[in-house]
Amino acid sequence: MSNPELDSSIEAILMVVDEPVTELTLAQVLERPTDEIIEALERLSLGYESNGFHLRKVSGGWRFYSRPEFSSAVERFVLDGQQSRLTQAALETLAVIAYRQPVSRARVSAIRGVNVEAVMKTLVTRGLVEESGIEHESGAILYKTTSYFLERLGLNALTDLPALAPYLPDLDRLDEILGSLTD
Amino acid sequence: MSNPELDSSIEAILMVVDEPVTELTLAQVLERPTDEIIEALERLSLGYESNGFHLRKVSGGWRFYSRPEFSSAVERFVLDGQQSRLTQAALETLAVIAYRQPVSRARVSAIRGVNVEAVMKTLVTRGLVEESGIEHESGAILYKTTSYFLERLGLNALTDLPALAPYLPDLDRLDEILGSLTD
Amino acid sequence: MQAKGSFVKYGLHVEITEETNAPEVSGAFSVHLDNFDGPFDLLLQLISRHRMDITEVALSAVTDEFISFIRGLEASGEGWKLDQATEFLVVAATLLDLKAARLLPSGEVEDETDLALLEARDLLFARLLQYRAFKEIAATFHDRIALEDRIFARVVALDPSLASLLPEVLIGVGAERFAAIAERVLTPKITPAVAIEHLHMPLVSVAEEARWVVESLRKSKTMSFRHLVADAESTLVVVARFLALLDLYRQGALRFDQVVALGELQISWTGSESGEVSAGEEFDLPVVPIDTEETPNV
Repeated sequence: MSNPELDSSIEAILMVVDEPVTELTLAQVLERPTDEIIEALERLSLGYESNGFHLRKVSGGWRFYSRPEFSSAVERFVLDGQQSRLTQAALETLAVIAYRQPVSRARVSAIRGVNVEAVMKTLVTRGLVEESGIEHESGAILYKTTSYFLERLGLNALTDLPALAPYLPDLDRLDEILGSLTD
Repeated sequence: MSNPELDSSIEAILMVVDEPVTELTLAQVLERPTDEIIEALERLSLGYESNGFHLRKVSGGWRFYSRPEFSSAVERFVLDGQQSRLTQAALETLAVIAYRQPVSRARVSAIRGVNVEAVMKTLVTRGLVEESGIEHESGAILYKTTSYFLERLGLNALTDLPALAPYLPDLDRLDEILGSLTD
Repeated sequence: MQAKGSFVKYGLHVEITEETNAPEVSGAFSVHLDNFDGPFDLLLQLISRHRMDITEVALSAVTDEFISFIRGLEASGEGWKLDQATEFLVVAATLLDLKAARLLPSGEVEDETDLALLEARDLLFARLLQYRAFKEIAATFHDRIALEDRIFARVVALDPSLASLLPEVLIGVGAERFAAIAERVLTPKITPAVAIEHLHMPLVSVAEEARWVVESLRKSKTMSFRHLVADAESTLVVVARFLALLDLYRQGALRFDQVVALGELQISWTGSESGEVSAGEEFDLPVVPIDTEETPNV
């Protein structure tokens, strides 16, 4: 059941935001149940198919984005602050951390078969990975991915990461065992 | 005669650019005659009747704005506790300015690795940062923090800012690299 | 993707046509054994799916083939493929362990699907498979990041008319915390190396930088040199990109414009819109002795 007044109010708010807005904030400001806000946002996000922009939920918050098809036009305006590329080694290390977090550096090294010290440092300074406590038994520092990582991949939550299973053979419980054997 | 590709490119640009964009700039970037751009803008501006935003020409440039009918929702959002607090992006930008002032926007962008245009403007609007002359070589506007910033941080003078670790390089790495090449 | 290979097991000749999610086959290392002929990746897949027994693979022959593959690359002027070489070392070492474990009589397990009873060899399998799975998923990360780089968020400054409604700004942190934020943000994205840089100098490939330069110029048509090296992490990268530009200029793929001496150097792409353009290979050393990030420790 759509509510044009609510939809437009959300759109009006999204015009002035400088960071993604959560459903909860919108619910509080508009004094509506969160469910209704979610429904409205999802309905709205489907409505910009013929526009040069779209509405997306990334890392927990909603905002308007330009569509990738028109990036060449937009890039001429947004020149500074270019992102630097990640090396293959950094991407692979990041993949291991993303799927095995929280994870110690030693364990990432074991999976990748190489020393990952330098790469881990790069990932931390780039804000893609952060420390996340200490492993109980070993005392090793654990690492996890950040919300900036989600943003860079355009994901809303870690659960949106592609499933690892199709990349592994079809053996039951293999993934589980893999998780435990690399210590 | 409409041109969906052109319309969408204009929408994509206007959705993510913070400043009003002139017809001439759009014509140059999109490599189309100005007449065609004006026609597209006028056609587009009629198309958001059922949205909470609209496309308007203000002081020579085009930009998306919230519709005045929904200003009460926008005001409530802005007045909500979340908005009087600085965002993480604003805080990081302010920190760079505070410790590297007077500093140009381009340099803050280079340090933060993202475009800081909108955040800088917010900091100026909120009275925390102000212009402070022109950089001699580049002609870029320089920014510094205000006395209101000191007040809000509870400090008497800039010299009361806690010292940073001594190893942080004071120079923009890029300038350094480029400088060493052209010598 | 081509996924065909054949092997002989127990006197039967079996054609394998099952699909494989192995990465790029072209230009990759392939193996020619008595009982197997095909890409190395396929060999691994067959072993992993218990379609082929590791004890039937002559690892020394595989190693010999790999060495001649690398020699071939050297001779063709393509140089060492460091990523392939390190990967081969990791995989070959695991296969060797696997074979050793398999040849021990006690290593036999009747019920192969009972993972709770996994023996050393199966753990090694698993390790190998996991290693490959993460390599493949890293490619999807790369694609996602590349897509996100083309999507820009609406980020607008606070409207002055709305700002006047706001109460006092809340910085929200104390001076100490504020300094900590500054320190984090001002820390260079490249961590300053201690004094081992001379040992671990990451080598920059001109050919690789050339690919990046071509991609950037095709996208933007015209760029200033300053912009082209804006994300360079070291002087070496700036130099590599400059050498790449010179080589591309020699090939007639771009034009330089510099209005005044020592002024901004503008580069315009005049080459093809798509397709492979290679440059700078002659600058890259044929043998790369050390790579800081990829030191095999198997």
